[in-house]
Amino acid sequence: MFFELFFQYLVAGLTYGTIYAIVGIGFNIIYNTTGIINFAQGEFVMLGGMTAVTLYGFLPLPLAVIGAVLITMVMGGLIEMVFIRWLVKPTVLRMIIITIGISILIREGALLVWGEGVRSLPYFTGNEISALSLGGVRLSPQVLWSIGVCMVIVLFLNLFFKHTMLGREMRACAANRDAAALCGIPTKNMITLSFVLSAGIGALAGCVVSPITYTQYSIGSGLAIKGFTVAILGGLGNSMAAVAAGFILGILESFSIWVLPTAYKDAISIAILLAMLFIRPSGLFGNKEAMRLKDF
Amino acid sequence: MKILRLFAAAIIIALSAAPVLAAPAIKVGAILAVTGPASFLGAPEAKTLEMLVEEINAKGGINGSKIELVIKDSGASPEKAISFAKQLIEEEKVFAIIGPSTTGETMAIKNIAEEGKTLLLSCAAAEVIVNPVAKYVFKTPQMDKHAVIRIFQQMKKMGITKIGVLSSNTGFGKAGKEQIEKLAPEHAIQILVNEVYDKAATDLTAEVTKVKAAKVQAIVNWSIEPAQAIVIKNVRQTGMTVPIFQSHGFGNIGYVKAAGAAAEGAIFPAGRLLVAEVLSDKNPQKAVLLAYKKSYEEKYKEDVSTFGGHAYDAMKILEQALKAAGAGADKEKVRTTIENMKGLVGTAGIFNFSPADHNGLDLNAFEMLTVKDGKFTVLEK
Amino acid sequence: MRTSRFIPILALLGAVVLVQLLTLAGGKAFFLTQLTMSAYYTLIVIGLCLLMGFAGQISLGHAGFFAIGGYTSAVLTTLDLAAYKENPLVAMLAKAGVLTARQDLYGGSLLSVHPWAACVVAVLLAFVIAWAIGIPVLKLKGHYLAMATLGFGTIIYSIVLGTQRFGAADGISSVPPFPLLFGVSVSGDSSLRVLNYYFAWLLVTVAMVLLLNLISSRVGRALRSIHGAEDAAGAMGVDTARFKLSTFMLSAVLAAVAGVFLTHYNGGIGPSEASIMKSVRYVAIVAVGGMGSLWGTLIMSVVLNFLSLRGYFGSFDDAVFGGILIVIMLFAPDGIIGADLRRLVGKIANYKQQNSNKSQ
Amino acid sequence: MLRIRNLDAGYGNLNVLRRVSIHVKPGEIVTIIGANGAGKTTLLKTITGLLKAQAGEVLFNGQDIGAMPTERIVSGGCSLVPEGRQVFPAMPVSENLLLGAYVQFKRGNKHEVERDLDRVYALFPVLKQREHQLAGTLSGGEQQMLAMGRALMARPKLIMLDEPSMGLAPLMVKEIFNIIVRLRAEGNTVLLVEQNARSALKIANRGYVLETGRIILEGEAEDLLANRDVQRAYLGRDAE
Repeated sequence: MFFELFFQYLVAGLTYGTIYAIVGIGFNIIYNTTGIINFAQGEFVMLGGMTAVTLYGFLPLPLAVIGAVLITMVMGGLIEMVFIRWLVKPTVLRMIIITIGISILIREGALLVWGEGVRSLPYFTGNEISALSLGGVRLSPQVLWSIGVCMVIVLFLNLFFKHTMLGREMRACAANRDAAALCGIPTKNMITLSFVLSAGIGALAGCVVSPITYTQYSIGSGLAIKGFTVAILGGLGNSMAAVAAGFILGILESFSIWVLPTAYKDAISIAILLAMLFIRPSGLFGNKEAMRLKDF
Repeated sequence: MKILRLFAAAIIIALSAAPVLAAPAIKVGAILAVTGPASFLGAPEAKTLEMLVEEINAKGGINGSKIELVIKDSGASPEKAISFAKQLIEEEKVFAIIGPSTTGETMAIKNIAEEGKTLLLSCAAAEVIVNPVAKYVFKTPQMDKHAVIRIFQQMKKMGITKIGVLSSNTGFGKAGKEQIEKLAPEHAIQILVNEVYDKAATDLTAEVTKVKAAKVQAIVNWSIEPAQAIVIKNVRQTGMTVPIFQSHGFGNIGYVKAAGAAAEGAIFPAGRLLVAEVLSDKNPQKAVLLAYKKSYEEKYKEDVSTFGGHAYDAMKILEQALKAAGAGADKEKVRTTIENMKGLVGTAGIFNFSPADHNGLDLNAFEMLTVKDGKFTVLEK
Repeated sequence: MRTSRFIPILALLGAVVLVQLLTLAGGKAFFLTQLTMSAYYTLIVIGLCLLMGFAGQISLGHAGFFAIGGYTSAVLTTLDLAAYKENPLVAMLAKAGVLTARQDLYGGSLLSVHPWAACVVAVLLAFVIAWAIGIPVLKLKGHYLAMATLGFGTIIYSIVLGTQRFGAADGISSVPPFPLLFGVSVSGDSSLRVLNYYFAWLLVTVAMVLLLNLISSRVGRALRSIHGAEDAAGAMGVDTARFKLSTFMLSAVLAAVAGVFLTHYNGGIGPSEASIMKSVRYVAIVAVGGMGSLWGTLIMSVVLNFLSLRGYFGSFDDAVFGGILIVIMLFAPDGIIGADLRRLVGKIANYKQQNSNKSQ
Repeated sequence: MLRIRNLDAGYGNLNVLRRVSIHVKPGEIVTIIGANGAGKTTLLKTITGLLKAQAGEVLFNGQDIGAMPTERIVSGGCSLVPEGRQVFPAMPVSENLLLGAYVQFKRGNKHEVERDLDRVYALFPVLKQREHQLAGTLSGGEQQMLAMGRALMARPKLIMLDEPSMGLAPLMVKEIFNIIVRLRAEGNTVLLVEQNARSALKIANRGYVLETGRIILEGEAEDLLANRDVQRAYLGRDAE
């Protein structure tokens, strides 16, 4: 019984972890190319989920998901072009405030468009009660889907950034924007692209986790705080580390429930974040070397 | 000096621009959480009120006076509710206030309504609103304790004595949890696990695992957020087959849709609005329920929810009292009329008010429902 | 120099009196309710303005300090210690006047902490927490600072929401009035509305005098240098860490004071006062008033809070503040009131500099 | 090839350059010497569009590039090797060079990139040895070579170097200057900004002296070397 419970909590932790991790990755992509923490990242997740549910009304599921991801990518690009592209050397403070404003506007806009109702996509495979049983430990197939999608995203990003010219250009832009411009790389387009990419990843996350968590106009900010925590825990800018940190945070939260009342679950995870910021701002997996050789 | 004069002129113009009352209409204020964390309450409430007032005015109003509805969106913030309550009472001089949607807001303005001698018909559930009784404060939703008692009675029938309780960290969850804790001993129910989760929780497997480990015979979940659909899914996914009891907050078909197959067999107490069609024709509520359901769903193209029903009842009570008290009746007279109102058929049940009971509903207001094939249905006894 | 600083203060007092007289003449005395509430929110916002505009430190958790003040006072003054009357400590406190017996609305008698004592405890608590949090937090910069303060706010919010003693989601209601002098008290009682209005604005005026003196002092110049270039300020021998910390603590205390009095004025407090959206609102107001422009912030705070509290924005309340944030930060990052003034000052400074260059 | 007239530039309200006029003809090495803070780097940043000019005009091959974004100026054939090398530290040498060829990729000269790469490796054999090493781990001199190689990958018509000798060992400085001479021999045009005035003037055709944002002196390199004022102000230090 003890081991069964242990693994059940572990599975619960993995479920939380993947959700946090995917949001965290989205933060990192934009942070890397622009040095901006996009406080509206959670809203991309919400937009993806909501759009997919709407499209699912008249399209088969895979098309609805693809459509939602594409639409959200366009939204991400538009947001960058309208609000950010033309700013001349904005300060960090200004960028923080602008992205917070964007997040509020998207949220209120979603409330207008979709109302306050709760929606979800159907389970990709199986249904609400189906679960895979592994020696007494049970987990929903959708959890596997989200872990799988998370892994695919990480793999894709690694390939993209390490082995494609476009990926290298984005990394160059991230490492040193002036130097990238001196190579003739259109840095502004790279920044737009980073918004498009992270919007797409956010939207995909929103679709995959929607059967588990449901979507509602207001879920963005809660997810953003967790994603943010994970991004910083792992070390800003490092996607692999964000995934690892996501799992660590998810599992910690899950096991904290085993022993503690759950009312303070969020407070606990944020306290961990604060402690991290105070003691080791470079993150769990970051080190000074890595901060210098900033990489994905 | 010239600037000062301009400034003064500007302020005077601004102040006098406030709308002037033209017709002898009856002003009714409403403070509802149309947006914000409790929008699932406030939004259908606001829609219901707008619809009802339109209907009443189309029929020529009450005793010849039209109703003028002033809805204020509080976003579930008590400080705004306070500001709005003062505005409605002092400036708009409303006859009555319907709402607020949440207990916290209602408690924040209970004294203001009392001091301003203005009727307050709350759409929030907690017992503290009407206990201790405040002269001018009424509420329309059923009592949490009645819901809990109905659940415990059902458990007795099913031979359940050991339960796990989950609730969300909202006013609704808190009130239910308190009643469960209070009433369990007298019904010989033992609470083995008692957990509160965050209202914005996205997955509750860990909480559910804790319940599973305690080997309970049934689970009671008390919340109104999406989390209640998540709980029910996670319970089934972890392979537990024990009965799941939900609160009357489960009375929203959206959550049943969201929980899909997992919702099958969930048992919960609720007003009869959700099962209006399948009620026996002898049931006195059937006609009222069907009428509300039909007009709401036609007008707004969305499923009716019990929360909108609370606003419906509030407006109906006010309408009845105004009619009975006659044209030109003052607030005090209408208040007494409500206090002595008996047998008013509403969506939540049949209201029998008294000076000591400002809710007027009893255990019978609830029907035990269950989910079958994705639809609400009356639980077979 | 000194007189020029007093003129705006006198103008503020004049405006306060003028508005009261106008509302009286216009028969709109009830506007004072929202103006009083706005005054308390203004207390937080001008403190935050000092922190953001002069020390260059963002805080996305200031609603947390407001909540610390408000909730501490609410808990202590609604706590019923009547059952522990025999306890020697309780008896001693009661004798010292820290505890006071009163009746609740329904005739029950309570023995709870005197509002003055509760206020002192609340402010001290905010002071200590701001100190303890400030030391590590203010070492951080940029996003890390924003995130840390946001985290602090979230923790306070979830504690408030998760704790039975704080009324969880319902908050705390029936908080007693806060007695001032001569039978006047801070409370929502409509007969005391005018006096409450003056008291709240007196508090704001005192805070303004304090802050204006601070920014024109040596400390103030140091603060401005932090905003400009922290490293340079450090090199000039300014102890930036200490100044940042004391500004942070000062703004936290102002927020807590606002929390205490608004809670007594409203007769209660709810978790929405601790929410992140509230903190974001305060930042929005500072942004639109002009970072580092205390007067601009004060004016915008009154306007925006008043409109919001009167429900003019309807269901778009949050959206309005979000929109303001974006528009201001995109087109007028110096704020709309502060911008022109500061551009002017900048031009004069530039002109002077050029002249002195020429003379060299 | 490059002609600058009455250029004013600076940061915000701060004016750094005042009415600067210079020109560079094809096939020559032109050097700009001046003390720290004279505005040399500001000048190069303004030419490449990293800073916007406040007044004056910048003509490159007769085209006004004053309002163009950096990447278009670079595409047009005007490359800068920035001060402090600014290589991409987390990427291997080969990727740094490939990024330098971005302009070539965009022009559609994909197959020529391979040849350019070989040319750069021939010019800097040490880079070939370090091909797969992360750029951040190279020595200062190697990074300087990489930065120059990266700029060359774009096949620039004009290559501008900002303090290439800064922080390097004397032997390495010598090698870098040798390479600059070789670049001219291969038909490149070079605009060299240096604090190390003597070495720069030795290899340059012409030179300008920049002092507190103004050009105070210009002329043939040997004339400047012989100029007493220049000797006192800029060459004294290393006139051992």
